[in-house]
Amino acid sequence: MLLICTVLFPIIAGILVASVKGKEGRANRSFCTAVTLITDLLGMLSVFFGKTVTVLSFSENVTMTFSLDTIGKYFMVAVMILYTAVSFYAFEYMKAEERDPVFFAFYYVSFGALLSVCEAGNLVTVYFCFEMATLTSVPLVLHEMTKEAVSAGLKYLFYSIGGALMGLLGVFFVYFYSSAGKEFVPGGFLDMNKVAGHEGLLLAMIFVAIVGFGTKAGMYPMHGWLPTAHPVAPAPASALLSGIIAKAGIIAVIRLVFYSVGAGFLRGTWVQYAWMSLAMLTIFMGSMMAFLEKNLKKRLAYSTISQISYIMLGLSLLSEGGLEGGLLHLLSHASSKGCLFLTAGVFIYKLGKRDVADLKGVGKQMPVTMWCFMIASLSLVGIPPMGGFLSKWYIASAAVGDGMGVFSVLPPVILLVSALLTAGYLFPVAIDAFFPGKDFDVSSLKKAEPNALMTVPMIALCIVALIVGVFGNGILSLLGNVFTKLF
Amino acid sequence: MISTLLNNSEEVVAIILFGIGFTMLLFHRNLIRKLIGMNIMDTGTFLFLASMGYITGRKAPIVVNGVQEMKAYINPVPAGLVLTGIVVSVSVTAVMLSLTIRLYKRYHTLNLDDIYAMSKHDMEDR
Amino acid sequence: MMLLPIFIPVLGGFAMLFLHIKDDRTRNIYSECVALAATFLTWVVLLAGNRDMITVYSFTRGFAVCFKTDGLSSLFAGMVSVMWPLVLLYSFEYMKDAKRKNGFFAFYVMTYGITLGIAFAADLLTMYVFYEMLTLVTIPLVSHYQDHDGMYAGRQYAAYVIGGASLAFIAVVMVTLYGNGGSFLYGGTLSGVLNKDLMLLIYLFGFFGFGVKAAVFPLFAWLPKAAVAPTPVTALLHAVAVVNSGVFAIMRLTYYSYGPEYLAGTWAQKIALVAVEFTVVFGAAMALRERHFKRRLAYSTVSNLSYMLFGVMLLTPDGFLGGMAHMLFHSIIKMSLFLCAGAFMHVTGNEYIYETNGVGKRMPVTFAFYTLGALSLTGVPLFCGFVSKWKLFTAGAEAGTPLAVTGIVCLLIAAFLCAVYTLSVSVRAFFPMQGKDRYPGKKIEEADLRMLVPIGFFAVLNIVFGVFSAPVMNFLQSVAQGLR
Amino acid sequence: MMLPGKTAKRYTVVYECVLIALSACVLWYTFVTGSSFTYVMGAFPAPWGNEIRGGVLEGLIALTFMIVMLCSVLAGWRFIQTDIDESKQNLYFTLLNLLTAALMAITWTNDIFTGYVFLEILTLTSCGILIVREIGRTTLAAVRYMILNLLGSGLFLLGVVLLYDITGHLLMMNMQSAISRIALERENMTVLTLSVGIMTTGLAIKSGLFPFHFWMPDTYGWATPTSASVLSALVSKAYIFLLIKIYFRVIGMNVLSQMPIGKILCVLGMCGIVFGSVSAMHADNLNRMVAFSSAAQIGYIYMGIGIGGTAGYTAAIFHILSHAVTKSLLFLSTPRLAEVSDKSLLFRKLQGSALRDREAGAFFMIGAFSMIGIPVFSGFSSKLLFAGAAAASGSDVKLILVMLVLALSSLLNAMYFIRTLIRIYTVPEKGYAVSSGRVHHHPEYMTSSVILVAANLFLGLFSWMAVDLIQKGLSMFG
Repeated sequence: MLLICTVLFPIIAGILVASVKGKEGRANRSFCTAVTLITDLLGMLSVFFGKTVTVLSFSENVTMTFSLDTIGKYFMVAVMILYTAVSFYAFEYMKAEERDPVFFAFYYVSFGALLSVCEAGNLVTVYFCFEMATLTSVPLVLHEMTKEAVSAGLKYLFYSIGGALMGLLGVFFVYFYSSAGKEFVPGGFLDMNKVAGHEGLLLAMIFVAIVGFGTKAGMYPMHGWLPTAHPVAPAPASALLSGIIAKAGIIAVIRLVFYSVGAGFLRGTWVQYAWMSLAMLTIFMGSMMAFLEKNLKKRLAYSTISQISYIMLGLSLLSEGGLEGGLLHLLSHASSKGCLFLTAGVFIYKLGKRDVADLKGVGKQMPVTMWCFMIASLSLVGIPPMGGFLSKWYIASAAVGDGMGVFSVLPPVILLVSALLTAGYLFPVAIDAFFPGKDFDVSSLKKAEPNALMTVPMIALCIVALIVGVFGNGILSLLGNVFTKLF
Repeated sequence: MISTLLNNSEEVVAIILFGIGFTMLLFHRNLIRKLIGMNIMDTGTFLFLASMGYITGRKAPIVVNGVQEMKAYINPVPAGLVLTGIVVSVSVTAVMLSLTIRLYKRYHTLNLDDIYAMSKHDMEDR
Repeated sequence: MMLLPIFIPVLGGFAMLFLHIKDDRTRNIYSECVALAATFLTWVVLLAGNRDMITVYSFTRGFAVCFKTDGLSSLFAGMVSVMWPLVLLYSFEYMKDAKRKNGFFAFYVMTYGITLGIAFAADLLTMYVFYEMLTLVTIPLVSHYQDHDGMYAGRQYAAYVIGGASLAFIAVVMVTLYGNGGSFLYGGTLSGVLNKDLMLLIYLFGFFGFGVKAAVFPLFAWLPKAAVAPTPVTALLHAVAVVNSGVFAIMRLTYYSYGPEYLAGTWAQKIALVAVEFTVVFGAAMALRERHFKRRLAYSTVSNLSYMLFGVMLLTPDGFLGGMAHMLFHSIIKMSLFLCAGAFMHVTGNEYIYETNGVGKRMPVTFAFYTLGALSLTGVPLFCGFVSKWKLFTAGAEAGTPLAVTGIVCLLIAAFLCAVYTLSVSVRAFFPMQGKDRYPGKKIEEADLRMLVPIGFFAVLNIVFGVFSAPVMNFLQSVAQGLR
Repeated sequence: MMLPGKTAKRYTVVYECVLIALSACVLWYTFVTGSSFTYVMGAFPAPWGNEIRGGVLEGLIALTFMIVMLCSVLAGWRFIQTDIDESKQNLYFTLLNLLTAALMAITWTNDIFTGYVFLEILTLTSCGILIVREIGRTTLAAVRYMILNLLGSGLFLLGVVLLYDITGHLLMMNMQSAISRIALERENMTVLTLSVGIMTTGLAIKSGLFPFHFWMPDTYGWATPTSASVLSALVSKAYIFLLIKIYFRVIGMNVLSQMPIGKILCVLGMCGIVFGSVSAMHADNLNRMVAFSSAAQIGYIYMGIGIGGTAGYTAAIFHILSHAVTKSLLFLSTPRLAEVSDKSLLFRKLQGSALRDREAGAFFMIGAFSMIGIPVFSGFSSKLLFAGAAAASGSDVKLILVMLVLALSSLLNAMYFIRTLIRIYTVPEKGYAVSSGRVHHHPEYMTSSVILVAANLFLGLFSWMAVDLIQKGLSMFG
């Protein structure tokens, strides 16, 4: 029951937000704050006391169930952190925008949808919530209603739905070759007698599903929507998109691979290798594109592509270490990339500067923001003690650990290269911002530091990234026995 | 072969006549010629029929001085047929001629093709 | 008893042709009463559950007209009988200022009776008779706006459908001659007297013949063209009654005359499956590139009809179940979609997709309903579209033949395309691009209540069946296994 | 007789009613007694005498023919008045009665040569009722018609003579016995085949089987409605009936089955169906369209004969009946439609005519439906019968071919008839404003058309009665 409330409350509240308008038709800030906080409260409650609940059943083993296991809780926390942080930022940012009630309405609705993704208790539910998350987050993307925005929104919509349907195909076959399916079973619930003889088909379908869910995570070849959608979306929206919404794909894949099919079934098959190589390709390509990109938000979008594929890579190793690394990277990337997008938003909001080249000397104008940018990029590049380092370390070591010949050698190399590239496309920005060079007259610039509503969330996110780096092992121990059950 | 042909020469001639008539009726465009062809065709048929009907050395079935046995007479039916046929063909010819006259009055030609050509632009075309 | 629901509307409508009712009110009341009466009687018949056959009269020795109800017919009849009065309600508003209303409503009501006739037909010939009748009485409806398009569409419609019927006629005769008078019996009545290939060839004739109404690939072109008809016609006839009667006929022919065993695994089945799968994708693709609102929906109907036929041609009980379920659910969904489109056209007077930009703000309710329908059609859980599609997938996977698996993939591709071509409209309607809003400042108010009520009703059904599909599915299950 | 037209018409009507009564009696009598009777003229026995024979089938055919005739006269009366010059009207009726006599004779005769004679009379009279409407088109058409018919009857005569040559008889029964003997001894089988072939060709030409159908549209298109309906509905059918009669009573089924004629007729019939319908689609004038469609219908009948077997012949004869009632209905309703559209039969003029003259429109629609083969109308029953015959014929190729042709033809029929219906029921656009002539409500027209419709529906709904009669008759044919 609690779980359902957690999902439904923000959705209903969101609809209310659209209707309950404050002065001159703006969304009522205090009301929104209340909604955020109450949702968080509900979320925490359900993390601790949430019980499995079956909403309705389509047929004997196709039901719609909500339940929270450790992984789910982990994601839920991530979601709540990001949404909470960004919501405050948005209060300030959306001042400039018109129609912000609509924005906040969908903001909270998608919040609920994402929570439901975390709570989804079986594959069908995952699929359903996944679709919902997509649909409800589309309005965030096309919020600005410009031609680009709308077309980008549509692109996002269609990519995601296409992916979801590919996922559905896999989901369907997994169901078909299994007797259970009401809820997830760590290690998978395939019925091997049914599978016998149809391995080829099933593998193919699972691969399709992985690619499908990978769409959301911007995995090659279905990454096309990401660089289009992020730049046009308002900064808070893009922060959410790459921060957490894109991660919904990761959840889906984890649920499919580790909780329904079982890692054992895939280990050593062509599916694993194909998956890995896709992930690595994406990583490399993403960072390359980011390196070449001039527009800051676009650059960040490409970096998102590559970064999320780190997680994919981690998962694709199908080993404990890989999964751990992946989960860590999820949190660290969520926080740091969120932070980065927020900073980018600040540049636009305060200075209207979108291109990297314009950011010379910004460090002088808004040191706090710029420092956040710096720290976040450190995390992304993976410099200790930031979170990025730990996660990458886990992934790399896991890859080297299980002897898969070339496939155990490639990941570290790729990681290294892409880390260098990341450094290459993030640090210069910061450096130029702080040290514009002597021929750039600093005196002309005046302070443009944004107010607390913006800075605090950014700082908070940086701190989270830091925490991941420092207490990474602690977090993992919190997750604890999950991994042993899975492998 | 030749001998058989010669033996029943009437049939041969009849067939030939029929053929001539038929072709004329079919292929000539001039109405009058068509008519003549038709008559020739009929004649051929009648000749054929008559020659079938006649049996050498018998009398026409007209009962004089008492009926003799059937052998004495020829079967009257073919003759009857020929007569009927002639009547029919005469009447048909008459009708056709009248039609021809009408057409000629209307179109001032006897060539069917020309007549068709004209009738296309006939004002009564509804 | 069973004759009443068939003949009351037919005669009622026929009488209407001569009554020349002047004022709308009387006409509306009259036709609504007729429809309601028929519906009521239909349900009486269905619930009475009397399963024995009544023979009316016989054309020639061995060709008789007779009626009976069984599971399949109760599905079709029930479905139609619920929808008709509602859409009639809708059409009162829609046709408010059309010409020749008498003729329209007369034929509209007659169609109702004849559709019921198809549902209740107890043997192939009877069904064929009513099938032909259906064609005839719908032609005037198609070319109701007697403009050039209307005439052209009606002509093409007639040519296609009657041609198809006469192709199917072959199968009808053969089955009637060699399958105990063609009376329907689950599992087929065919006694293998003739050589099998011939019978299969003839089956294909039947399949594609009836398939014309079900808009199977090469013979689909009439359906989008027929979208020139008034929306109530397009909605009820070309999304439900007529096209489903095609599917229904194929179901009868396949499961009740030839019998799945006879066909399973034959080249006939393969050919049919290929055609159907192609249609699924093709229809969706065409819908995607169609700019005209109703024609787009029509194309999507083309694709969805082939969903049903895919289920049917799997020749397994599950497939049959899936087919029937999709027949029911798709009609519900498509009704709501078409009625929304109609409301849009009626209110704004526009009919192209790009003209829906921003209308969502003016008619939020209508387009909210539209979006629900679209989601359901795409196959999102919680909506009924998902249930039937899931069933079709399962059936396909159980059949497991290469063609079946290909079919599943085709269905998914189509589902994706479907999402694209339906949802893009909602997005346009609610989130018009800057400056692309078609109706800045124009005064466009929400559709009339008489339109909204039916739409809403279907939207509700859509969700209800999506959530509590169990009873219906159990019923259909028993039908599919030939228990009813 | 120099009666004025009106009296002549009354006279004719009475006379036909009597005929109807008589043939009904014959039908009843033979049906009840279950045996045919033969009347020997002038008490001359075979081989000299000349017989007429009454059986169920003859009775049925005669009855139908007479009913149709009566209806055409009644319904066409108005147009006769307008089309035919006052002084000629009584002549017209004279011709009509002569024609009726010829029809009857051909129906009842038991003597093949009598058949020939009345064939010629039929030809002459039909030509007469064609040209009595004095416009160039009819004269021309008449010439064509005559020439073809003369070819036909010439061939027929030749065939008769050849038969007589090898059998030495002219009475059907005796010929049959002789022929069966010949077939047994297999001597001059070629001549037999040849003569049958020639006869068939002759009658095929006269009844307008493909490829000899091109004369139809002109002939039917321009004649006065009564003549058109009589010519298309009765005269051509009479020839076919004579052919069937010869096949049964002279040649005999088992002998015929040794000849390739059946197949040829079947193929030609199919071609006729297809080409007739196709050219009907291209016609720009309503009457021409209907005329071409009757070319197709003749094709149906020959196809039935070609299929052979009792079923095939039953179908063929049934279609003779159904087409007789339907086609006359059509030909009688088209002039009414033309009347309200500037006296023109061009389609573009006809737009909306059915709305201007509802009765005629309704009748045309019924006729059209029957032609397409919509259930409950007679056309549907004959479609069923043909299909059944094909199925019974036992050869798969024939089956599929016939079925496909049936399908194709009803598709084509649908295309051009429905097109016409839609057109005549659509209000004309601006610019095509037609000075809609006054609709004369005409009791005689109504009654006769209603009778025809009733007959049509009867054949459609209770076709099994007709089928039983036909089969009984065929069995009597021996």
